[in-house]
Amino acid sequence: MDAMALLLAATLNAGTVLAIAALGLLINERAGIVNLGAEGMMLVAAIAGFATAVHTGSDVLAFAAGAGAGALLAAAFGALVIWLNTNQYATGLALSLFGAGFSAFVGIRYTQEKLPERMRFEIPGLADVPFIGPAFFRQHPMVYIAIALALGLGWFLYRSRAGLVLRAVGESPESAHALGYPVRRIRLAAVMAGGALCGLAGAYVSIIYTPLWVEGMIAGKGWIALALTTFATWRPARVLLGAYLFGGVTMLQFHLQGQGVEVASQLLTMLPYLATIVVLVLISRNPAWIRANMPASLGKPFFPGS
Amino acid sequence: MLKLEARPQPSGLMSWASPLLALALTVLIGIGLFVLLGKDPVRGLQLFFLEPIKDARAWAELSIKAVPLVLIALGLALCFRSNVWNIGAEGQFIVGALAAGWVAMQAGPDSSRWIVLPILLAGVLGGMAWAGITALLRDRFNANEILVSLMLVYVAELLLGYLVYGPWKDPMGFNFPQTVTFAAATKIPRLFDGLRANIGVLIALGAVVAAWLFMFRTYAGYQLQVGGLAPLAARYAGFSSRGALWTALLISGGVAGLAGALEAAGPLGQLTPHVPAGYGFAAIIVAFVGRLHPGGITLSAILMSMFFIGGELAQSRLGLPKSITGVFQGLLLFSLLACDTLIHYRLRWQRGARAAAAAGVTAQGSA
Amino acid sequence: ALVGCGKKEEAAPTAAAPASAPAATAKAEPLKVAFAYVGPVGDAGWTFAHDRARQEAQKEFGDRIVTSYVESVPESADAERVIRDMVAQGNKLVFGTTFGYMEQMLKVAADSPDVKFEHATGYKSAENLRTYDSRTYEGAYMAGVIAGKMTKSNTLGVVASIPIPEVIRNINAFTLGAQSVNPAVKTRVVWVDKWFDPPKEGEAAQSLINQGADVLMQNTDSAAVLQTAEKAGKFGFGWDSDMSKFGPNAHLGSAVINWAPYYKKAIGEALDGTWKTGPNTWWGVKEGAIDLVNVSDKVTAEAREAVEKVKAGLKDGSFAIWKGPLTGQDGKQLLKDGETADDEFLHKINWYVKGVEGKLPSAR
Amino acid sequence: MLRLELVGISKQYPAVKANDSVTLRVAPGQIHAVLGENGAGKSTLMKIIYGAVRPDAGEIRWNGRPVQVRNPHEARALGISMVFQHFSLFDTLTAAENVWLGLDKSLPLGEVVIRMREVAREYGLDVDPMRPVHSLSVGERQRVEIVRALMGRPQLLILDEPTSVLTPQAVEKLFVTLRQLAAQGCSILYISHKLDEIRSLCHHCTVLRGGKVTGEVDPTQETNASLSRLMIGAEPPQLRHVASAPGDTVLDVKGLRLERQDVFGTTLQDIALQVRAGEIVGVAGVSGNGQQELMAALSGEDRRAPRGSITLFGRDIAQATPRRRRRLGLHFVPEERLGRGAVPTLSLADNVLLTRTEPVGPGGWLRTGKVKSLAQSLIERFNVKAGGPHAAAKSLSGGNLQKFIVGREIDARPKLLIVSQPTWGVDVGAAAQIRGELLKLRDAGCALLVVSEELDELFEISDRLVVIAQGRLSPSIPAAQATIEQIGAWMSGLWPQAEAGQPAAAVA
Ligand SMILES: Nc1ncnc2c1ncn2[C@@H]1O[C@H](COP(=O)(O)OP(=O)(O)OP(=O)(O)O)[C@@H](O)[C@H]1O
Ligand SMILES: Nc1ncnc2c1ncn2[C@@H]1O[C@H](COP(=O)(O)OP(=O)(O)OP(=O)(O)O)[C@@H](O)[C@H]1O
Ligand SMILES: [Mg+2]
Ligand SMILES: [Mg+2]
Repeated sequence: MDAMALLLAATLNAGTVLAIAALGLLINERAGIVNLGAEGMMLVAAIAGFATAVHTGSDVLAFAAGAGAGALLAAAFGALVIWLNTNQYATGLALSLFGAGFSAFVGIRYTQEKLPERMRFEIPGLADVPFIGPAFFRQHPMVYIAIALALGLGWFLYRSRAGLVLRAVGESPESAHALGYPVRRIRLAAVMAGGALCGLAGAYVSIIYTPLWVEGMIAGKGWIALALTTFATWRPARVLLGAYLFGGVTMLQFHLQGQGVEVASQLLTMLPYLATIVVLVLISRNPAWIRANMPASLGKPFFPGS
Repeated sequence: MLKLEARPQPSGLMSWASPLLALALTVLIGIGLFVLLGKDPVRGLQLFFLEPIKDARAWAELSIKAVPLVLIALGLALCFRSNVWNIGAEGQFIVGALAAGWVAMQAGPDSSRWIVLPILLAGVLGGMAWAGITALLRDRFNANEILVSLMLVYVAELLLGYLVYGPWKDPMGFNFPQTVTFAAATKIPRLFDGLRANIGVLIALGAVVAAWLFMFRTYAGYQLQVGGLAPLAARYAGFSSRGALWTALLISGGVAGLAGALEAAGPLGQLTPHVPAGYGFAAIIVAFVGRLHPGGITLSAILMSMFFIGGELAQSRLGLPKSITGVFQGLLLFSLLACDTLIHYRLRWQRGARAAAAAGVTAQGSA
Repeated sequence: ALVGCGKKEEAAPTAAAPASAPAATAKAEPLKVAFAYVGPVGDAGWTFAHDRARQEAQKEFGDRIVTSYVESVPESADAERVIRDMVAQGNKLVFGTTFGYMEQMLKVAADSPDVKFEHATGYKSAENLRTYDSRTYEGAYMAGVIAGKMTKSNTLGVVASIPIPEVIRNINAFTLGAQSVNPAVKTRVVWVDKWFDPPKEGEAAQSLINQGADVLMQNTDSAAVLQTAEKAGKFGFGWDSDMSKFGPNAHLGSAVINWAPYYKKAIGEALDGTWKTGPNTWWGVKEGAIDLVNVSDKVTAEAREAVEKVKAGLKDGSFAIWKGPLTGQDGKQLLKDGETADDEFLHKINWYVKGVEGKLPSAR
Repeated sequence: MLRLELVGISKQYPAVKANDSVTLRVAPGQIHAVLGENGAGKSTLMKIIYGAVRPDAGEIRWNGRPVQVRNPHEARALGISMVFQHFSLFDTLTAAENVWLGLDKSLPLGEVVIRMREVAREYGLDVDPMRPVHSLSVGERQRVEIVRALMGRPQLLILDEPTSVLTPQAVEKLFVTLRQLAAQGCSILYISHKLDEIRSLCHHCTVLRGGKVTGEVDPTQETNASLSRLMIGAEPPQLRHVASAPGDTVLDVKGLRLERQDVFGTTLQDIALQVRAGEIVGVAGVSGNGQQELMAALSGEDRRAPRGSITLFGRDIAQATPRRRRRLGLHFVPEERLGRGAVPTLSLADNVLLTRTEPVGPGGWLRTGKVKSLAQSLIERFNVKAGGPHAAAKSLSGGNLQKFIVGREIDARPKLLIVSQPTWGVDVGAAAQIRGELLKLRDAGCALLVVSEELDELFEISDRLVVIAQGRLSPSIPAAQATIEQIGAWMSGLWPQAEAGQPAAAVA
């Protein structure tokens, strides 16, 4: 039973990175912009966060640096995509490649650094409840922040006027422009917010999840976060669910190995990727479902006629 | 105040000048980077732009890197022109190498040289099959091809791992993850004695010409591009979008697989977990920098290979980190995308109070 | 990020020293020696250990040699070009420090008869190419002795990279070491299929901890496993190099490799012309190539004593790790009572000893 | 005091001067028409007033005071509202949310709903605030737009071509609302190409040509011909409409039933229709009643029609591909020019290949010389103003591209030509030319099926008329015997043979 609780805890932890990044990408996509550069932004944010943590010893500053780095790269991406109307896919890929190279380049001197001792977190009282405690209440605050983010984003999108404007911009930038909304600035803000969240997720990887800096340490999580937004049909709560599901499959794979299940490890490692494909297929099979949820202008350029 | 202004007609001059401008910009940033790192920028540029092409051996080495890039990028260009976002060429490359490797392993010491043909064919089929999965899921279930093809890269890598760690492991290899080294007959013929360049160069050049003809001189190629540019127009004209999806993915999977076969039976000569070398991803940049045009792709593949090799040289000669290659490649693509704006817009200097008042709108241009 | 960039100047790798040797004093041209590394130097681990030894050798021979390296050379077809370029640059002795360069080095060696090649962990040699390795399992065994004493749950965990004989040997040795002091010990293994993937290593370690393991070892290259143990309040070891700073509380000791003795020997032979090919050089504690260092204060005196005894035994040859009776996981007797394994036996190892849980992925 | 006065407004776009020293004066309570052919600069001028476009020069005076309207928010704050030529609604949002987005004050959504109901009651514009826009008919959507514009109690309401999508009855209803507004003192700027409407509704009319004001008149005192002269400098050529001599049946549709493919679409039910050689059959109807679906089924873009439900010269083509249909002589001109009828970024020459296969040699080899010469001949024959065969389709003005596309299909010598909205958004001169070409084709013995939302046009060229409403098709009636009122009534689904159980609900 204890192992089960710990598996749940590890799942939450593993899912948090994906959840935060995917929520950021969801904001992007709700505004109509696909940013395939998530992986690159997360990498740069990971090194920015790590370096800040090394120099200042403050996790808060480190997260801020990660978010800032993500937002900065996203702003560069946004400038190209939103103002110069470059192809979103190509620009995102360029960002991914650049981010991977740049983070490795800047990070060289940090590969042997270590961070000051990590604090352990638990919620007093609740942490000692059998099963529930170890499973849910001994996590880094970022785990709870991710959940709060998802709920907050759901509220923002569906209950607030600003969220309505964001959805409107993603639905039809032309109409929003005609009504006088500064579409490009709203999109840039959304892209930067998305970048900041991707940055937060990247920083979480390098300062909490695996407190190290290593080249390419995001290892595809940015791409999986991208898949999650479609998986979740652009709904925040479902993003959260998807992230935990994915984190769970990842941890389960190790768990099965440790239990001596007789399947080649490579085949077990395939599970999360295969699961993503299967879920994508299941979700996309129903075009009406996608159609009713997908921001209509997703990935399309917008030329304001002013 | 600089202002972007739409041109009435796209500029023909700029569509040629933009790649050069982008390259110049990248070089400029590169020089800055060298200076910042305390390295001699002249030496640095020499390593990136002269050493990789200084003699026959250098060209031969360049071809080893450029051939897979050209082949894969051609297929991707066709996909992107058809609005099919295959970014999983790396996976198709791996499976091509797997299929080719399987055939190569069937060869014995007395096999004929002609075994090379079935090996290459197997590579093509392997790549096609892998791309076909993406096509099938897109076609039947409408699953996003970007994500499916990408996830399949990871699956292909693990499949390769599974095979070389498991069933295909060299029984005499002390359990190391590798297949037997292929029989001599399976080796892709080299073009010159003593140089690593092989017939892949000829195949790639043939593919460039074939791709150009297909894209710009055949009805089928035309149909594919209409599907990419305006799906509704393609439907109106009666061009099958499913056909375009399948054609684009199968062709691009096929050439990626071919590249994998050339790699496995060429420089590698066996299968190891290190078959994937990032060609599939680098080819995406190659395709875009080459403007999705076969001629441009050839040039950009050479340029990209120079960056790769130059990056290695900069490391061993100047002690620069290897990651500088990635920085340059990303910068090049960024600057090209930005410079391409100048094809459709021109920069205007706008003065006076109106300009200041219009600052908010300025950057938005007037498209 | 720009700040980091500006500061790079001081931090830029200084190793690839330009070939500007003090000209007048040197009588002969210095010997050029090149190293191809599989990873970035910076990490505490495999490549780091190699580079430390390179620096030591450089110090030892001074201006008689010039060393340079290329890091992160992929084990793909690219390696051949890098090694050829090393030859073209006039290097007369080339070290390839990972198994994956085997075929590439063989090809280049065949074309460059006047250059000598040294290949780590390989098994193919040629007239001008020989192989070398370290008995890392000795370090694993010593770590196992400590682990057997320190575990409370009697469950050990190993995060393993790829199932080649070396790694399997280490898992077995770790288990045997633990069982030598605590027969009840079991070992769980999780394979990550990578030499170096810290997040994945961390996840695997977490999974082992969740399943009850309280002392971890890894045969991967990063400190992530140790860090995970630290976070969970469990124990772990450093591997390949001293990793104590990554988990001051969790760290019980580091099983390190010291390549310097071999590098000095090989370069010395190349300098005085006695270099010739031969069988694999496989050095261990005895030659000073393997050690367990920086043993933690938490380790009981009794355990330390046991380790010291093993070390002394390995040094003078009085102690053998692979000695019968040795029983496999399936109960099959692998070595009869009193029988000692030879190197051939060790190279072909493809089974778990009794006490290791789960099935070996490659045993099929 | 004038409500709005524009003095010397100019706006230069890279290629054209869209407005050239335009002066415009609107009195309170005045319904002021702005008239002009395509590209005359009407929309640009309206966007300048609404703050969506910035003028290069000139002054805007609002209630006698010079103002700068920097963006639509400021315009709305002044009391200026606008209903756009192309709807600016968000499909997946509800009507109330759409209205909310057009308001500046941060009213809570609940209050917006209440106010919407009030406005709707006051002006007889009933809409359900809670329904998502995609589930609304075109007329309802326009009502949402108008309600949104009226929510701010504007002093000036700008309507850019509001009637192009409405039934005659709905147009009358709209006019009642507009007159009521004007009576309350609200000024209205009204843009339309429809001269009759302007003459019956507006008090004053400013005519634009090539960005310049060419006249200011009282429309009630003018004739269509005189307005047309002001607008294009000439009267539109008169069509020569001789009686037709229909031949054999070319297209025979019966029992065509097609489930909608799209949640926002219409299901076709029991469509029966015949088109004979040498006649033009016009299909009238409010958009969104199944025209799109019917066209897709006839053109082959949608091939789910039941076997035998569509025959061409007696041959079943219900499931044939568009290319096969073209080979049998069926050509089609879709309503969207850019993106469907033509690929925007490709050259005119390349766009020829979309439906023409003469330049395709054996083995699918393209003869580029032939492609070019075919495009050149189309440009010449149909008087297309373009930079040549290499000009990109998107560089042409709407009317010229339409001429090119219609020309491309006419030039293929079709036996049956189906045309959707032949003159949508095309100015008077080009429209007349296109209609003339269609009639010429009819006289040459081709069968034509023309779908249009402009009744005038259908009456002008059709021999027989049918009406489509809610996915059903009315029986046909000779154009000479039909009246606008009757067809207008049919457009609501009320034709004689419609089954009794069929709801008589208005569609718009
Ligand atoms: N259309 C809506 N209007 C108002 N609030 C909404 C709407 N949809 C969701 N919400 C609220 O927003 C928050 C999060 O929404 P989200 O869409 O992420 O939820 P969900 O659980 O994915 O939705 P569902 O249960 O429909 O799958 C919740 O509080 C939910 O009640
Ligand atoms: N954003 C823009 N950039 C460049 N040119 C433009 C832009 N908007 C309009 N134009 C050009 O300005 C001219 C006037 O356009 P406008 O839309 O005002 O005409 P209009 O009178 O409304 O025509 P229509 O009757 O077709 O609606 C046209 O030639 C048009 O091509
Ligand atoms: Mg919901
Ligand atoms: Mg207009």
